[in-house]
Amino acid sequence: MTTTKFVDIDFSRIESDRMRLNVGPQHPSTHGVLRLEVELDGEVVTNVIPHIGYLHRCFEKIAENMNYQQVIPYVDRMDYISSMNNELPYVMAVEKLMGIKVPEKVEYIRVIMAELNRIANHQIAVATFGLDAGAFTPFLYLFRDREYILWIFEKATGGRLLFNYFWVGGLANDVYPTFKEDVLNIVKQVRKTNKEIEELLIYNKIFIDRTANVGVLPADVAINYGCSGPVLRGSGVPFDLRKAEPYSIYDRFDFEIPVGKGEVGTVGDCWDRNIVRMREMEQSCRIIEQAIAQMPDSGDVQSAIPKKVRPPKGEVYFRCENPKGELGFYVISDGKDKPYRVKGRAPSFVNLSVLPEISRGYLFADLIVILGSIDIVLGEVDR
Amino acid sequence: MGLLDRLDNPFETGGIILGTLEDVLNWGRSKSDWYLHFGLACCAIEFMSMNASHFDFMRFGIIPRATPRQADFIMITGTVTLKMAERIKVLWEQMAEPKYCISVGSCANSGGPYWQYGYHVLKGVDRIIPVHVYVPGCPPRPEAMEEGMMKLQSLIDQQAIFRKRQRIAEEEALLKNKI
Amino acid sequence: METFNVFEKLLGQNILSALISVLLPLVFLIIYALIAILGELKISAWIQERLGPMRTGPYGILQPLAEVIKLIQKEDIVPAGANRLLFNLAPYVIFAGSFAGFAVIPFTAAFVPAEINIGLFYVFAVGAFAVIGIVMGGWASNNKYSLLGAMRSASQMISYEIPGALVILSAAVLANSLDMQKITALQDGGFWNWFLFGGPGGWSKIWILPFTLLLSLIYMITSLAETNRTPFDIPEGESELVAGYHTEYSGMKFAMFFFAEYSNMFIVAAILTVVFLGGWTSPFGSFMSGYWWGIFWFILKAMFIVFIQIWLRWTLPRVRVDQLMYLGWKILLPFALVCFVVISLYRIIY
Amino acid sequence: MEIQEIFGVLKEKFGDAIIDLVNEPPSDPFINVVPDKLFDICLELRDNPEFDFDYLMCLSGVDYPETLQVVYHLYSLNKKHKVVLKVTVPKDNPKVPSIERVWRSADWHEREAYDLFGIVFEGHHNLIRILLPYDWEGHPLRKDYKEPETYHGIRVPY
Amino acid sequence: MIDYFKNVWTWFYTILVGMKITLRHLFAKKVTIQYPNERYPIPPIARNRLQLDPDRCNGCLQCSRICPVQCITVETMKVVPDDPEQPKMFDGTPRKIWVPRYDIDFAKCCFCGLCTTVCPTEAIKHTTDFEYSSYTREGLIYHFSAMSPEKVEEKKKMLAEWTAKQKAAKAQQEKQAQASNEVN
Repeated sequence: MTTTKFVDIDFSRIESDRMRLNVGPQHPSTHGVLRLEVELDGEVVTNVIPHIGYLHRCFEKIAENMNYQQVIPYVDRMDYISSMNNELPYVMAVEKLMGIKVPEKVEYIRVIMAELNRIANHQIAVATFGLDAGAFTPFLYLFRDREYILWIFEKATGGRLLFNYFWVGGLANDVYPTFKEDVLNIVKQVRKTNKEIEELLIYNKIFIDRTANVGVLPADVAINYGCSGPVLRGSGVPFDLRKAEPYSIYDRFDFEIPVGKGEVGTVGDCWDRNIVRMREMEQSCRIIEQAIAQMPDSGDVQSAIPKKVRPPKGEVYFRCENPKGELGFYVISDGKDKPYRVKGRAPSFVNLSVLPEISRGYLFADLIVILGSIDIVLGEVDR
Repeated sequence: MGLLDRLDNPFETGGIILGTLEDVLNWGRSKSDWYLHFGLACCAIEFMSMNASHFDFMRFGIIPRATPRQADFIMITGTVTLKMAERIKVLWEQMAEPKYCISVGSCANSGGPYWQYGYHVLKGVDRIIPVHVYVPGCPPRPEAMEEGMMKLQSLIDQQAIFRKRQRIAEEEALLKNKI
Repeated sequence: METFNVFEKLLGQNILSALISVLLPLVFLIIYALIAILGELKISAWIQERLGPMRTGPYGILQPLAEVIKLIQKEDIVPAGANRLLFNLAPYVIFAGSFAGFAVIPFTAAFVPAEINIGLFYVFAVGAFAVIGIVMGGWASNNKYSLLGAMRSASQMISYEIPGALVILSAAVLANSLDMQKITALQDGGFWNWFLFGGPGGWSKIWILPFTLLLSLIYMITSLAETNRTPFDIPEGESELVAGYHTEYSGMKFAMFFFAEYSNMFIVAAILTVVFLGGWTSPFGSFMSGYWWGIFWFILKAMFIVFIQIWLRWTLPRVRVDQLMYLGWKILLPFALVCFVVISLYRIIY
Repeated sequence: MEIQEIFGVLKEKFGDAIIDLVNEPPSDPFINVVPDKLFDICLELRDNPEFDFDYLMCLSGVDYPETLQVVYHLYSLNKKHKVVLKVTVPKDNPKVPSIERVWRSADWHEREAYDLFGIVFEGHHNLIRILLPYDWEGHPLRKDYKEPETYHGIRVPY
Repeated sequence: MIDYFKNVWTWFYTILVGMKITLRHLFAKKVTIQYPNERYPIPPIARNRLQLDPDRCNGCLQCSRICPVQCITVETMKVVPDDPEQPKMFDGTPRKIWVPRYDIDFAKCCFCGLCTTVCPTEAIKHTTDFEYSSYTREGLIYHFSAMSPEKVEEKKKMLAEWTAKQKAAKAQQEKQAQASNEVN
């Protein structure tokens, strides 16, 4: 089935009233409390104005009033879908300021946890994307698998969603004895379900027609808007911080960077962004398998935790590859117990700003799909 | 309302009829609650988990509705900010009676982790709308939300429908005496 | 088998038999709708590896009843700025439209509420009633989402009437009749006599067998579109238009929309059953055939179609407005036209 | 390119507009810049093929006791080098030229800095609040900010 | 034209593939845990409701200090050395500090687990109990102190007397010292 991009039609000659539609803050598919002011010409979107801030929880102000250890629970609550990945850059920024070298085992556990959480995050992203396109069943299959990952998290850390597990210099506690087997089982399960999802949803012709050639984001626009993560890679730019500037121990693993190739449509359309997430799950599985094989059995995960977290005067910007993109923490220390300033560079915040650019000229139904393909979390957009 | 009063009198055997009718009506309302498809923050993710296969919220007869007009109860799942507060109030007013509210998680209960320095956070959703059940947790486990739901169902089961004012007054008087 | 109306035969043509003929489908509709709602909940749950309602009666079978009891008690809201008359009227118009379709549905050889010789034509005409109700409701709600949903729905239903009508036309040509009882009676004598497999006749029907199969498929797709079911549920697509044309409806009026949707599902399933699956005839010739068995076969076949509708709903994503139109006008219509021509030729030759 | 080289080239081109280079590990090295010339410097950093800074990582405001500061973290996807620019403005007249036209990602970042710090970005096409409601008073991330008693009739403090 | 028919075929075929998968799941084993009757075994490490063992708490205030949300309110009181009761801790060591008030507000708690890690005597712990939703907000404030109000009053009085005595003794001492100074 062909899809016409409605931009090609000259609307200036057709005089019609524009309709202003408020989507959100309560709307089933705004992924939280985003409000979009949409200007419609019939069903064609002529302009979108995102209004954010409905979940502004004052993270940066609170961080100035907490000591370094106490900030971690709040960092969890920024991007609540991938908390492990949030803690990592913050903890590593403080470690860089203090010059702490964490033990080998800690690094491995951190990587495994972060990658597991990346899988969980992408599962939600693909699931809600399918939901936006109207497919309800894949949503539940993915959530079923995510539940198994959460059970591992709960067994290892005590929390299902918000962990407070990575501490400055180590971990809150060691993993449980059968951790390795459980993780390997999960990897197997994830692969099995992903194959099913590909048949049921990704390569379904209706789904392809809905998402291919929709919301095309060219590479140069994506870079200029500062997009990162699957949004940038979907446009064909092979940029991944785990490869570009390997932090932690990511240089020890063999994995690929999946990019959008325009298999069913144009490079950088919604389908490409989605397939990048699907393939990243597979790459995460590979990383986890390698990390499990290399992980040392013995070792104290708390040996490097400082008695008092009090970094010297200085400032550091540390960034990691969050599932959503580049998550950076800009930490300024004035030598006291509490950080002078913590700024979170949230990937969703930056990725969302490209929405008006790529949704102009498509149908209203496409706007929902485009928004779903960007995969935002409002907790991170508003902080 | 002479007839209703007579029916409600246990000595004229009407109490049984009305009581049974009341039970049936309450049963209908408590077993078929439709919630407003609405999530705010972290708790909404656990809320989604609860709808998923492992916990299956639909076992309680609960179906998501996207529009407040058709919803019976709202779950405030997450932090309510001041910008959002007025919207929630509007949503609540749009819902059709009888309606209920469950406040899920620390943020909705009292501002949670943000109660001290959160200049833009509403410290408890009960400042703007009435709350029937408070579910603690940050975020609560899906089972905890289900437990809160069961609490709400037992609340609905005991609600008075006939001679409402009189009975509410009696209950209040009883409560006062106790205190 | 001889066809007649059992109540008219027993009581004579009077007001009482007419009343019974009207009320019986209504009772059936209500019972069916409750079962279908439960089926929708349960089948969707099983497909998703869940259990569905479990705590309302044994295995949750009383769930639809609880819902009805609840909906009766809900407050009836008319939004400010809505057109009060049209807003209140719309659900009844839709329900009346879908219920009127039951008038010509032959449940068994011995019972059809109103036996008229243009039954198929009548069902189609009455089915278009729903569009009026939806547009009324959508416009009167004074809500942008409702209006968008109503407009989408109107365009969708009107464009899908055309391939649907072509399918019915082909069937009428094949059967030489528009009377639903006659069409059913023609297919008596086993499943190989169904119009799905080319209808009654000798080996020459092999020539049209692929075309009748295709026609039934086309009708299945159009029926989904006409009842606003996934993948064509864009008028009430939850992720886009909140709840579409019934966004502002609450309580009993919403229940009317709900009932109308399920009764529409049954009507299209019934048409499909009558036209292609042999209606009340037994699939095994004279085995298990008769007036009473007729009811069983008819409802079984119709329910199977309803099951397929539910099954599809929980499998597929939703199509987009322009794709819907593309599918209707550029795929279904040419295919239906080709089938129609072939079948007409076949009728002329044989 | 190393930070020293970048500093050298920039100093040669812009002279006094580039104040100094601060390099004290473990902090990231940064270059202090005069606000007036910021736009030209950024354009140079983006368009000069030697620099090729096509990616604005982060733009953050910082409130120091006397001054307000805007920090720009730049990165080049091709050359894989980065640079940090800092602009310091007085508190009573916090005006910084907008670089929204250089990197579009600065658009929302600048609105956020305006919202939370009250730094005015001159030349921004739509400088309004982004996170807080449009009728909010004050800029909360300043150290001397006091939270309001009520907002639209709702009590704010616990 | 070929593309057209190919498109139509892929439509049809992928729909059939999807239907096959959902049909398989229709008869698959269901994963639902029927919560009030069946329960998922919660690991002991899980962070749910906090529980204080008043016997173990030595009133060091570390938990309330580390708590990011300040949801733990602790009041402490010195134990008078000549208390006739001779209070003991869980392991038999003499108790130095009374804890007349130990309140946790679960409407604020963020379940981060920091308080349990800093506690030197493992008095405060996360339990696996999560079923404590309430009809009122006050119902979420838990009072963990083992002391009855009467006992608190009694101990307060005792402490006041003791401090007064100490003060008096101190004053006397000072007086004596002054006197001795003056003598010198």
